[in-house]
Amino acid sequence: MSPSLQTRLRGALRDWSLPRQLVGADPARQAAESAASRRTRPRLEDADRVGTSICPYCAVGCAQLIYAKGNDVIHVEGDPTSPINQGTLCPKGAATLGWMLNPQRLTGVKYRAPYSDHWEERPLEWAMDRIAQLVKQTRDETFVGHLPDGTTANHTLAIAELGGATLDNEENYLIKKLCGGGLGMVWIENQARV
Amino acid sequence: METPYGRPHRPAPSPTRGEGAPRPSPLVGEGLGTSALRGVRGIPTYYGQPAIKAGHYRWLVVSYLFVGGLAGAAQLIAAIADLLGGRRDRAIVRTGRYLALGGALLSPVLLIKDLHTPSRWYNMLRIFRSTSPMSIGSWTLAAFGALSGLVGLGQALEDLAGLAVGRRLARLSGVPAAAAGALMSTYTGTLLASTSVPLWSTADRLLPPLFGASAAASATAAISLILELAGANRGRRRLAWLALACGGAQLALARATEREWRRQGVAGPIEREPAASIYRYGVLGLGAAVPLALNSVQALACRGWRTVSVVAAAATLAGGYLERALIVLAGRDSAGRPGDYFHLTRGAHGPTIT
Amino acid sequence: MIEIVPGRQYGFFTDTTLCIGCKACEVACKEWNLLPADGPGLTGNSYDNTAALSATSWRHVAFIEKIGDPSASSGQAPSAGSVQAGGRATSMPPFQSNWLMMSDVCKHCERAACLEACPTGALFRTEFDTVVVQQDICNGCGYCVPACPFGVIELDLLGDGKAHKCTLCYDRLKGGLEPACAKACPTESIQFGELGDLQERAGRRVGELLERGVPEAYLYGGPGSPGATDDIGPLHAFFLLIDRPEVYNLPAAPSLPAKRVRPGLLAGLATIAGLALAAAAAFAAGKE
Amino acid sequence: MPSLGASFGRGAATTAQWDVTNADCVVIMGSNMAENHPIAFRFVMQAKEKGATIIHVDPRFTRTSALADLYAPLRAGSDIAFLGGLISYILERDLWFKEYALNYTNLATVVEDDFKDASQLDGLFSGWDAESRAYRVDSWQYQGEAVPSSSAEQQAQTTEPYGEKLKRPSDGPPPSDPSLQHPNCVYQILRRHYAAYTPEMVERVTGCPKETFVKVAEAVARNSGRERTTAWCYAVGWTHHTTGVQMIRACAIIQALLGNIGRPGGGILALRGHSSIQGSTDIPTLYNLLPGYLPQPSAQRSHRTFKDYLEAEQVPTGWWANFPKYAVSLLRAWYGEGASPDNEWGYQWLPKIVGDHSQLPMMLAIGDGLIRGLLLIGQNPVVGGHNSHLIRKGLPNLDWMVVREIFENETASYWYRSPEVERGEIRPDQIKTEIFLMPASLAGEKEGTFTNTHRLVQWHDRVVDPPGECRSDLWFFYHLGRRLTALHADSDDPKDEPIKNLSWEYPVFGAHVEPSAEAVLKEINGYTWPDRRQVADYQELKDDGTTACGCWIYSGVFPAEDHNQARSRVPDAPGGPGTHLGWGFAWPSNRRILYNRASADPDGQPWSERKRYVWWDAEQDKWVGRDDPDFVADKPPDYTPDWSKRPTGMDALDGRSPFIMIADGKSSLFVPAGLKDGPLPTHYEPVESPARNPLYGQQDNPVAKKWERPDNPYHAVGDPRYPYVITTYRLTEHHAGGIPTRLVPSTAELQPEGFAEIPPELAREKGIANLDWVVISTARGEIVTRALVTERLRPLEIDGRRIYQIGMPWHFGWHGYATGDIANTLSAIVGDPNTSIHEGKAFTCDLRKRAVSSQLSGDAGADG
Repeated sequence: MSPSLQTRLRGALRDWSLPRQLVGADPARQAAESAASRRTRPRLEDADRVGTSICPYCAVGCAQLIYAKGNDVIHVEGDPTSPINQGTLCPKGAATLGWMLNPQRLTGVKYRAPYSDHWEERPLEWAMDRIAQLVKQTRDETFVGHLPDGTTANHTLAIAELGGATLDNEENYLIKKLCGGGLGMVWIENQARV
Repeated sequence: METPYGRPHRPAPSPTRGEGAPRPSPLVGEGLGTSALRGVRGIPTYYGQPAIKAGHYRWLVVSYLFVGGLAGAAQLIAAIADLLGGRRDRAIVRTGRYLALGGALLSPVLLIKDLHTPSRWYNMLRIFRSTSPMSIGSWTLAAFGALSGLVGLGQALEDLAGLAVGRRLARLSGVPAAAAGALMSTYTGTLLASTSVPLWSTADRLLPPLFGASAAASATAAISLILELAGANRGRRRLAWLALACGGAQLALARATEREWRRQGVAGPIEREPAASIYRYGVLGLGAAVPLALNSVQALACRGWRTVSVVAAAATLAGGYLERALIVLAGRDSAGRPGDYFHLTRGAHGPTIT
Repeated sequence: MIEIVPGRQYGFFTDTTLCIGCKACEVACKEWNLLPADGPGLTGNSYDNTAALSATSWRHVAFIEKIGDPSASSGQAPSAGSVQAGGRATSMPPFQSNWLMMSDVCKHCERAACLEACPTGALFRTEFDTVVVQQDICNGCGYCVPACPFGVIELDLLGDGKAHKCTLCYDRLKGGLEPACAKACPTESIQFGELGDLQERAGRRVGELLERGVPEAYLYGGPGSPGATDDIGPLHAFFLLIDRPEVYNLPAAPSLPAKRVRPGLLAGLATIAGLALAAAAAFAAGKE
Repeated sequence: MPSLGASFGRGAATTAQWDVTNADCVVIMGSNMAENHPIAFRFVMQAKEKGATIIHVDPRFTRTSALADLYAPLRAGSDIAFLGGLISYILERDLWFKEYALNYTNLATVVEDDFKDASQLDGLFSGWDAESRAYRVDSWQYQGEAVPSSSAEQQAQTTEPYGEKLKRPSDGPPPSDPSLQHPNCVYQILRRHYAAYTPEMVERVTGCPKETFVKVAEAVARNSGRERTTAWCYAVGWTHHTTGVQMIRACAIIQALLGNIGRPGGGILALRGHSSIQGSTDIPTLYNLLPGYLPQPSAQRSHRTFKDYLEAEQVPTGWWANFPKYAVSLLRAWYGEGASPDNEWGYQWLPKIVGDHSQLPMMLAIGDGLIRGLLLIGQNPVVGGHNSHLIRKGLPNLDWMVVREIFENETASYWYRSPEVERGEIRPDQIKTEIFLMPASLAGEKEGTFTNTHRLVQWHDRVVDPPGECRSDLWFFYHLGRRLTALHADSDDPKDEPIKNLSWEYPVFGAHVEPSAEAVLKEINGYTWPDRRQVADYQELKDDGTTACGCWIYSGVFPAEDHNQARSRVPDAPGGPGTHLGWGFAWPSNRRILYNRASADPDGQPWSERKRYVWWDAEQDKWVGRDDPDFVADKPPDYTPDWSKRPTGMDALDGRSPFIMIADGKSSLFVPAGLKDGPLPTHYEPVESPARNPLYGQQDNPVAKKWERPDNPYHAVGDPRYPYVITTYRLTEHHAGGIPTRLVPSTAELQPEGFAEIPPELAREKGIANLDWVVISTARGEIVTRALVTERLRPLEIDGRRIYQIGMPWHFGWHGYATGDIANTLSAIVGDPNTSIHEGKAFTCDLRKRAVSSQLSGDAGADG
């Protein structure tokens, strides 16, 4: 007799309701209760830490609690103490877990070479170096110190940055500081207008 | 933790452009107004969506209803013939008992095959619920199986070793086996009737008798068929009388059931083709009328003809199977008709509002 | 925060007049219970692309558009302007009206047809008086499916082949947490609590709505109300509706299948007895 | 939001979302609040439960309409006719809040004699220069006085510098006529300008039945005044028009006239669509702004030197007089040691703009090859941008493109999956672009702050590490900056000075070498220089280089070394003040309702017990209440400036001036400066309209930003080829470009496919059945989608003609479980003159049933 079958049968015997029923347990309730039912607990109790977070979708700013075990998020739900959402979430906010754990998420850098018809996986550090070179090269080639009328411009019109309304304020700050204050880019925009 | 995201996303693939699957169009053609509020017999439905679920029962269950019922009735007939019949009826008794044993062995196979987690078949005997025909049936089948085993064992001892003890064992266990058999041949009607499916639930007091009668008819037919084929039917006329009784009851009950369906306004599924023709020609004609005619000839003529019996028996068996199939499959159709269900559940004076 | 104590009755009161049809309940349910998507695709039935409760959709928001004939929504005559505006209403009866939305869910019946039909005891009544399928027991016989008068429970034929439906978040209740859908619901259309309190609150709400000009408001599944007929109710998940039950795909007066067991069996056995006598006669007569 | 800025002084929501609960009437217009901000809509429902009247004005009957008491249908883009009608109704029936409006708005102020309004010039204002297609704003000024714009943001926006004027604001209060008799006082101008906006005209222009319009007007008026307040909520249903700014302006006029600004249950709640869209305007990734609404230096204005810049942008009176402190502190924060008085604090290192560098022209510049490198950070222009076909045809001209996303999006994959590729218009082997698709991380995997729609800055923790090589954008730009600084370290080219001098030292932590967001937030808050003590508030900022501050309005978010107010999570208990000052940080100074000085009457006492909020406490000699007073804490209500001293800054505002960011402290019903398309909202038809403008000869916004060219054609008025009005929108079930929700099964299945909503009457005319495949086309492109035939859309009688509107969600694309053609293939690149926001809410199109046999012409194709 295979061990799996043994364990199954042992389980079946432990969960056998008839004897309990015969000694008077309610066949709709206790007599029918299974081992799993006796065991079950909410998985939030497995979390080893809970972080405070803000819903990443719209601008209402619902507070969320992120439950994690090890480095895995195990659930995301509304923060009941928030005066904005008081624990509730909309369908998007309620899907935050599905977004974070989505198997289709990008987890590595994809690179498409000029005239290529496919993506290639490339190391993150390589991509960072390459992007820095491209930024410098394009800036060097297109930087305008003064306009024809002599006005100082100190800008480049050849590099653009687009996006930011979904980013943290700190991220936007570094973007504006580096691209505007450091590189002289003027094409800096985000979803605020769309 | 198992996340659903590893599992396939599985909406019905939306049709590729241009091949939009035809779907009820709630608005266009119906003019202004709220389609969702439109319905049959003045009762609205929700976009014609089913209000209840049909369940998955198909051929395995149909076959079980037929085989289980037949086996049960066969055991019963065997027992009666054993107790009341004479020496000439031993063949009927033997055939009935082996048929019952065969059915008792085949039934659980059909049922377990129909489970969607068959490895857990044993949970059918985990508990007893008097509210569940499925539970009643499981225990009945278990008992019937065990007893039929004893009966069969006894019969075998008698047949093969000519031991008298076998005969006693068979007769002793034959009586409770027959009782279980009686339940076997009828509870399946209740199994269907104790659901929310309009076609089944409206005939709650008719399906069990109908199934019982047609089980008895099928059993009688099966016995006589076997005997005829074995060329040893010395009980032809008695079986013919029995067949007449069962067939008559079956026909009457079938008509009564049909009337009830019409009265309650849920007969739609058996009024549309091909169900209607199968019912009229297959179930009533082939399954009941034909055997009735042939058997009454044999009964009244005070003699029988082998071919006539064979034809009558075959027709009965075919009709009996068709009857189960029709009722089970038409039930699926019935469950998909919110109009029928809402008509049925409209309440004494309709809903207490608006 | 509701205190959740074993031995007390808990349930849902879904007040459709507060529902904004956002479907947060559907998503919160799937994310908590880790259910896969099973949508039927674009149905064309208003914004309802879930269509029905299923083995892997335990909340379903129904959408019924009634903009076209304002008279149907409230008995109010359409305003002069509404006729001009393509025959649609412009002034709404108070509370959700011309576009009905309702979050359907398992009713956790007082007498549950699925539980009474279940031969294995997989379906059982918990210490919170809710009805749950125990996944370690169910063998997928599927008899609970046609038994349910509300078309709720279903076998997961694409998945594990077992019966599934709303558990009223049994695991969460065990941990003292309210069910995922009720917690997520932005507008308190889905209210979780002790059944008694909910019924009281619901009664008050109906009265209040009648005062505020919603004469159609009534409870579905409350004690003695539509949906709670034939000992099925009171439903532990009940609803405040403002149109006929059928509009929301709910039966007005469902019946309890189990009540058909005894009479059916007796009638069947009687018939058999009769036929047995006939057989007896046939054999007795046949003896020489 | 220049509209709110120009009217009240700050371009942001004036109130907190939860305050809507206190409203007696809520008007939702230009927003589908229940669908797109369901959680904010809770407060509308709570108000409704307390008896408030809920009104929804919208082209479509939506889930918001279903919960409203009143639904007013109107033709997309006709909002100003409706709102102008309300203004007229309120003025002509004398329903406005006298004591409030007379004291707190410029209603009595007298405007230049030569000013002419649209009613006099058939849709134009005085100062129109047909040559430059722009206004000279001299005639819009207060009589004999040049009025600086209410906020620097708009000054940078106005086309023309003001004409030479005799008088500056510090010379005395603007001329006014409290009797309101002067023909050119704002009151009389308003009445004149809106006289034609009668209920009958409203019905003619908008299609809204006049009975319904009057019901709305009565409800709003009835629920305003001392005892009651009305709140308005709007979203992109107003901004996405060539007249978007003026729609919001019209609402501002109504709210100011009715006394609903700065008071509990009142205000204008701008509902924004992305998690930090308010933050990305405050700390702008926008071309024309520096953090804190300081204007980006422009080559087109007198910004040659820092001195010029300050002179041009500093407003002498009101709070903006502090402008130099904020500018110098910002430069110190950016260039640290490098900034000194001798080099204008590094001012010259800031790039100067030379025109409109917003998203719309950006897409054209990409196609034209001007832009060679593109950094796309969490945005998907192929779906969210306008005239998507033009964008997809333009992208191949880039040398390189970086896309940072959670999932591969349509912009990253256009080169091998777009319909242009299907049709052979684009071939990968002809595209030179180097493309980097980089995995980003989400809140919960990175720490930082979002600023929500009501200016509330809230911190989110880093709970887990991001998966694989996913990194925060903070990480990306920090390390990109490190590399670039290194690459330029030993350059002596003057053009590299800014990057060499950029102060780029932030502590890092963890295996990923993640920069500390806390450190960045501390810099944003500001600290003293050089000893780096956190400043408690922007009042500590100086213009002598002794303070550094990344964004002055955020000062106070990190007021002490270890006090991160954005992470504070202390809500008020039930029955408490209900302003939740312990929860997060709302700029400025943790204020929840802006202009709350107006919640008290001119003498500083509450207008009513019911609406008590902030008031003057004579004992303590200061303003007290449930919120941080938006006023000088100890300036008594009866304070009047001593004009002999030519007072500047706040000294020039009297004790009855709640709008401290505006030069004269009063709300601008009439906006003399700061808006390019007029001092008053005027109904113009959308650039693409089936109807002539029934009100004026001037058809559409005369200064609307148009880029008409072969690849971006517009439809002529009433073009019979494009007879239907189309409006695009979002659904509850999806988010923006759809990438976050189309790939998540639990949301994707709820709206699994693109569709267009079509009224049954039109469907019947076209023989279209529900779920049929239909083709929608404009001169820009053609798409195929499913028909959702619904009575929620209704035909409207416009000027005696029946006009059909169809609606289409714009979330869909070819990636994910929920797919569909890209609605923005239909829209055009055309924008509002003040903000360059596109007109996606109202344009025209054609509709036909798709023959099953015909060629696929659309955009979609589902994931395998």
